[in-house]
Amino acid sequence: MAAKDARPPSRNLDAARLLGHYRTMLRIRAFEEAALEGLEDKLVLGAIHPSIGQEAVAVGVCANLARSDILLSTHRGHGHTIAKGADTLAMMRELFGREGGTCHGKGGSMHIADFKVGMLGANGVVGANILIAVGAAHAVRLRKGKEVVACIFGDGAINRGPFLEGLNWAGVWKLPILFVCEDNGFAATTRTHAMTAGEGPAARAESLGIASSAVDGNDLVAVDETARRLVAEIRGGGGPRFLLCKTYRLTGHTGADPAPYRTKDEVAAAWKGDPIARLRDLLATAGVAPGDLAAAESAARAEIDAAYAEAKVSPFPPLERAFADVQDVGDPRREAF
Amino acid sequence: MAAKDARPPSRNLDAARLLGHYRTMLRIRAFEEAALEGLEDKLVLGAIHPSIGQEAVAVGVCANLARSDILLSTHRGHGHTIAKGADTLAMMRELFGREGGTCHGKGGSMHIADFKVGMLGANGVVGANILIAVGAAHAVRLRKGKEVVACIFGDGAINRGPFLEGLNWAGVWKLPILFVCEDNGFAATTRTHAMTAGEGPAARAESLGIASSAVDGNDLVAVDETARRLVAEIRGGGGPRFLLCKTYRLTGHTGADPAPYRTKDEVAAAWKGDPIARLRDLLATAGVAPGDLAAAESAARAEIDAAYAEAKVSPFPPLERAFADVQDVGDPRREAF
Amino acid sequence: MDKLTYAEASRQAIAEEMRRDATVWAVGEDLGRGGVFGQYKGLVEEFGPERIADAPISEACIMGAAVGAAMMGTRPIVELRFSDFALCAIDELVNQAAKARYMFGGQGRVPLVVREPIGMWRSSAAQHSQSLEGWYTHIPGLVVLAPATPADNKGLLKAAIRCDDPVVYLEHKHLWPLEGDVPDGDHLVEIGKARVVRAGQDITIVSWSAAVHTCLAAAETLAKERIDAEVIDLRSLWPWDKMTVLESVAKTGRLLVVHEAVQVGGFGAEIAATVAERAHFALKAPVKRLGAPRAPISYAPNLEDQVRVTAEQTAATTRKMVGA
Amino acid sequence: MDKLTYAEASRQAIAEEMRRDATVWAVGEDLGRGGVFGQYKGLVEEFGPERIADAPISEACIMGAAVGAAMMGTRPIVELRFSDFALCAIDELVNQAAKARYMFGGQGRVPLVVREPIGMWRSSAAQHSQSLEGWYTHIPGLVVLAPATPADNKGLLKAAIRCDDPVVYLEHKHLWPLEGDVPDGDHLVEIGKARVVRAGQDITIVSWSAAVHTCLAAAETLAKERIDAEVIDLRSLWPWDKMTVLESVAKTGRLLVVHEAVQVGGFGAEIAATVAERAHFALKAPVKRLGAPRAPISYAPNLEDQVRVTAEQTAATTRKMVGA
Ligand SMILES: Cc1ncc(C[n+]2csc(CCOP(=O)(O)OP(=O)(O)O)c2C)c(N)n1
Ligand SMILES: Cc1ncc(C[n+]2csc(CCOP(=O)(O)OP(=O)(O)O)c2C)c(N)n1
Ligand SMILES: [Mg+2]
Ligand SMILES: [Mg+2]
Repeated sequence: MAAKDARPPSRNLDAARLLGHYRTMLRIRAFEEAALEGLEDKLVLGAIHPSIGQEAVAVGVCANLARSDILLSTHRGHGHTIAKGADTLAMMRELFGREGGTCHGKGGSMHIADFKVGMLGANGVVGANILIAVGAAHAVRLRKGKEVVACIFGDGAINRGPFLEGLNWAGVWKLPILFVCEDNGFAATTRTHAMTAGEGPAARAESLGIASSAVDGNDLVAVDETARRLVAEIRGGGGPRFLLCKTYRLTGHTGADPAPYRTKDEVAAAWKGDPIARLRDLLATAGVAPGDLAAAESAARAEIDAAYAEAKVSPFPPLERAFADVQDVGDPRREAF
Repeated sequence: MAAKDARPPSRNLDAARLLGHYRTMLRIRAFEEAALEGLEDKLVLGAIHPSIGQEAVAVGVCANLARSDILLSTHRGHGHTIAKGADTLAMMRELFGREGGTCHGKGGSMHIADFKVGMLGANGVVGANILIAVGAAHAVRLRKGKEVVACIFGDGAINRGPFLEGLNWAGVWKLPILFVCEDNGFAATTRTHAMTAGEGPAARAESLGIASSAVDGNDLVAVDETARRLVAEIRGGGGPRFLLCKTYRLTGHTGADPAPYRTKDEVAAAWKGDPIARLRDLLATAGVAPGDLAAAESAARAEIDAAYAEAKVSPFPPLERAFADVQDVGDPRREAF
Repeated sequence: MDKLTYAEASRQAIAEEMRRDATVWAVGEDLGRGGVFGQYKGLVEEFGPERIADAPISEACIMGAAVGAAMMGTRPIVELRFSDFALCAIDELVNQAAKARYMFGGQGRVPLVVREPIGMWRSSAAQHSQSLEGWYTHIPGLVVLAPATPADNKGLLKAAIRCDDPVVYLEHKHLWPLEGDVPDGDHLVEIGKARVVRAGQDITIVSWSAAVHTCLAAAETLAKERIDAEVIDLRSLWPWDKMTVLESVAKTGRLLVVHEAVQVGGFGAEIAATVAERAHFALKAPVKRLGAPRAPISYAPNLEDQVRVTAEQTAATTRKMVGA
Repeated sequence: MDKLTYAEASRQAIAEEMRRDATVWAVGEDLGRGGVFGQYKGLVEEFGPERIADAPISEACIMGAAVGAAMMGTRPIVELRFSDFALCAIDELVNQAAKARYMFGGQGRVPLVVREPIGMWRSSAAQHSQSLEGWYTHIPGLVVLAPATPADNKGLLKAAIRCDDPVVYLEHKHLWPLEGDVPDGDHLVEIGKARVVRAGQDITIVSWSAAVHTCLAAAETLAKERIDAEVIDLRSLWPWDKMTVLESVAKTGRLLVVHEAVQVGGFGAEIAATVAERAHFALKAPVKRLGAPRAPISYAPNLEDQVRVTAEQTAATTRKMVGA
């Protein structure tokens, strides 16, 4: 086995920290449930890729990044973006294509980004984020900065060339980057194992000289503790690290995908491993008061409900935005041709 | 160590077989020495990439392929092409850009191909041949054919995406293909180890589920025996195999490259490992008569001298060829626009 | 005559060609579940997973492997999902597929069809909306087709599969559900022949793909104003039907080219330039192009519409040209 | 005034900009040994291997990493060796570099320069000879430059490095050894301004890159026949200097666009179409393009010459246009 499995999380838990993580996971879940509702209501205009069931990866990884650290994400990036600190109202506006969205409504779900919190973008092209992340880490090296770059991608992305090119590059330059493979078992309607030769993500990373760890991606504590260790090693100058998080995509590929290619039983069984329920149980046994858990849940729902309501009444962007930020030189307007 | 090192070649040698290999290696060497002369004489018109010092890889691999088997090669493909059975006069004409060249002078050294002996092309794009080879092997699978596809590429190609995408594909479909990495230590003026993370080619192939072997690529017997075993495994339905051949590029990157980026001593030392000299010694100790060895040498030189002389007086292609074989539909000529 | 959707027409084309020729096969991501747009629905059930092959997310390998498989005598249909992702396989298409036959002096051929769904599809944003047909027309060795109707999507796709050249086959995402009559039987459309969708006397409007419907809508409006527009659906961009266009312009004296792609450097420039070169003295008005501004495509619908070519713009431009 | 070669001019441009701005760095294969054409000679000695960075053979990563590094505030110069290999990095250039700023609503910028040596270089054959500048003009977000002289190669490259947009910078391989005067000091050439190389009254010949010299040679020949050609070197293809071209055509009444790239779908179509649209009534003759046939480029010199645009063809075409 290429990747060393992270040791079982120590049981002397920091309940306060974990409660914070629990809140973030709930906010992500609430955001995406609202986004799906927004799709029904035709408020969300383009495709969305929910990360329901994968929240522990987003939170466990991003909780160990400073605001000044950098994150590159995927088409399934709502959770990563919220966990990195983006404002949920700005994000909901972006999904609704409104002014005040993180990208002024020009990107939508698949191109969500929030540079001020170090989130340099989701990406509509699978695997493309890996190269951009490597370049961001290369810039950190050139500037002798202390930032760490985290790059999250799916198990489908490991079959694209950029996976090899990017990891090799990071290895050659010993870049400060954490590669996180969010292995949810699927690439759209395809089971990734059927299209993946060899032992998979971690073995490939190891073959490129990048030390790898594998964790249960639905175990928030395991992801958090392992990511903390790896980020520390990277910040200490240890070079790139690779983290494989095994999880499961509880929804369809997109908000519109009923996912008939898998059985109800499979999905029902997977729901038993819902990382939010698991963390809730852990916190309860750790003695967190039921009231505090309930409060976290209602707070999350309240935040997202408010964002939804506000985004819904937000104006669409002014038309000038269509021709803004294309480029400095040259006039993009037809009249100029 | 990812790749299992091939056991030291058994010493009960088949002298007749090896003498044949020796002849082929001499023909390759003579061809490329003549090509370099042709470059001086402005008969060779474009860049050429000599494989002097790497002949044991070409011969050891191709000697184990049937004429009906398929070969994909690189920009450094003269040796591979000759070893696969191409006619040296047609090849020399191709390098001279003449009618009667393997590609009627339209391809030149970097695009040499001879489909009738299963050589489907050198390639000007590093790594691109890997994907084409994988597709050829996929076609063999679709047709339930018995051919084996061999794909030879350099140590620089393993850092390009196609290496990952192609090997993964071959692994997923269990294709009948032998990947051969001709590791000559350089990618143009760059030492590949400096740009390659991890343990290198064989470890990467292993991580993609492809059984790998590593041999001394200047030991013809080792390459021949290992390639024979691997081709047999592939033909038997074992799926893809990977062979790493460690060798050294005795010339510059191109015929015009004095290679100032390495020392005279390094090159002089490398010449001591010249695979042709090594095989000659082996044959001598194996009791092959000096006369037979000398005869092989003069025969090779005679063949290539004749090819050179003949190619030199061959006509350039008729101008119609410029607009032939572009495509079936649509007229490529300017007058038609 | 059957009424089929544009998607179903393509599905039938593939099924018929795969029945006719055992060397035809299709490869791409998610094909086993019918493809992202359902355009492969049911095919794996009939032809099995070897001939309707799933692929890893590796566009370069899908394309590059198709080149090798085509050289070996099979006829791959390559599904690239969105034309935007074809950019991950451009070396394989342009440096390999398009040039192999020529570079090797005709020793091999690369008979394959690359399906690249193009165009704007509400709020798909900058990386899922592009129309880059102009690029492919510039590449020697490639055939470029862009059907606008179910009938043409069946007839041209069948012709593309039978063609021995690499064919870039551009279906418009917005047209998948469009219904239309499709001739029964072995319906083939000749590559390189345009279709005069509407005959007219006052102006020649040349278009292709979804924009053809925009032009038709404009022509209907203009007809009410007694402006009689001839609308030509090019269908085939390389080779393209110069004669039909030049004859039409000889009659109308006016040319407007309308396409969804960015106007600058778009294929409309080739048509406008060719007509200006060849029919200058027949022109009653300057040639004109109507394409998209040179800006990426936004997600917000109102911004997205700013780079859309509309029937209103087409009609307004036509009025100016005919001096109405 | 210094006499410099085209290659040396670019080397000086980089050295000067790297001295001026510590965020500028270059990355590509073999740069540490001066680059394949010697255009980085001595730079690693001055700036070290961090700022003149070698790269593995991984064009996609070189380009994609440059996008990330540019978003982070550095200014990468990306060396892609041959424009043909840029096709291995097209997603990174077109879907990422060109669109990032726009898609993200202006949150980030991608200030980088991609150097892609273009063009025919005796017997380099189909995969090492292409000129695809037309493609890049079609992509919103990209600036496209193609210098023809040492002076412009210095001044435009410096301007490109200072530009905050992603710039596709196309140097012609055949021009590396060309010598010419280069102004001393901080010589900058404004992006978007054409250069009138030769003033004339009878015809406007528009070109760029190596073809400019072909056009000048033709103009010399024609001068002896009392045909007075105005030769314009566009230099900058996006944005391009419409005004200079239209004013010239207003004067001469004739336009010929000459480029090395394939004529079909080439950037010459954009210029010819624009002039036909905007200056129709000023034209004494139809606009005309002279580009390459739509065939790959051969290795054999006599076949290679069949797709070459020559001074003789340029002169002959001009004679026809002026009715001489
Ligand atoms: C290069 C490329 N090919 C195909 C697609 C279409 N696509 C979008 S998401 C997706 C599945 C990605 O799977 P994975 O990387 O595992 O991420 P997940 O969706 O599971 O989070 C595919 C194939 C794409 N966006 N980009
Ligand atoms: C995609 C691509 N990038 C760069 C080049 C330029 N190039 C030609 S050969 C070469 C070195 C290749 O090294 P390797 O793969 O080890 O093969 P070798 O030359 O050593 O036989 C390079 C960089 C190319 N041809 N294709
Ligand atoms: Mg997945
Ligand atoms: Mg090498």
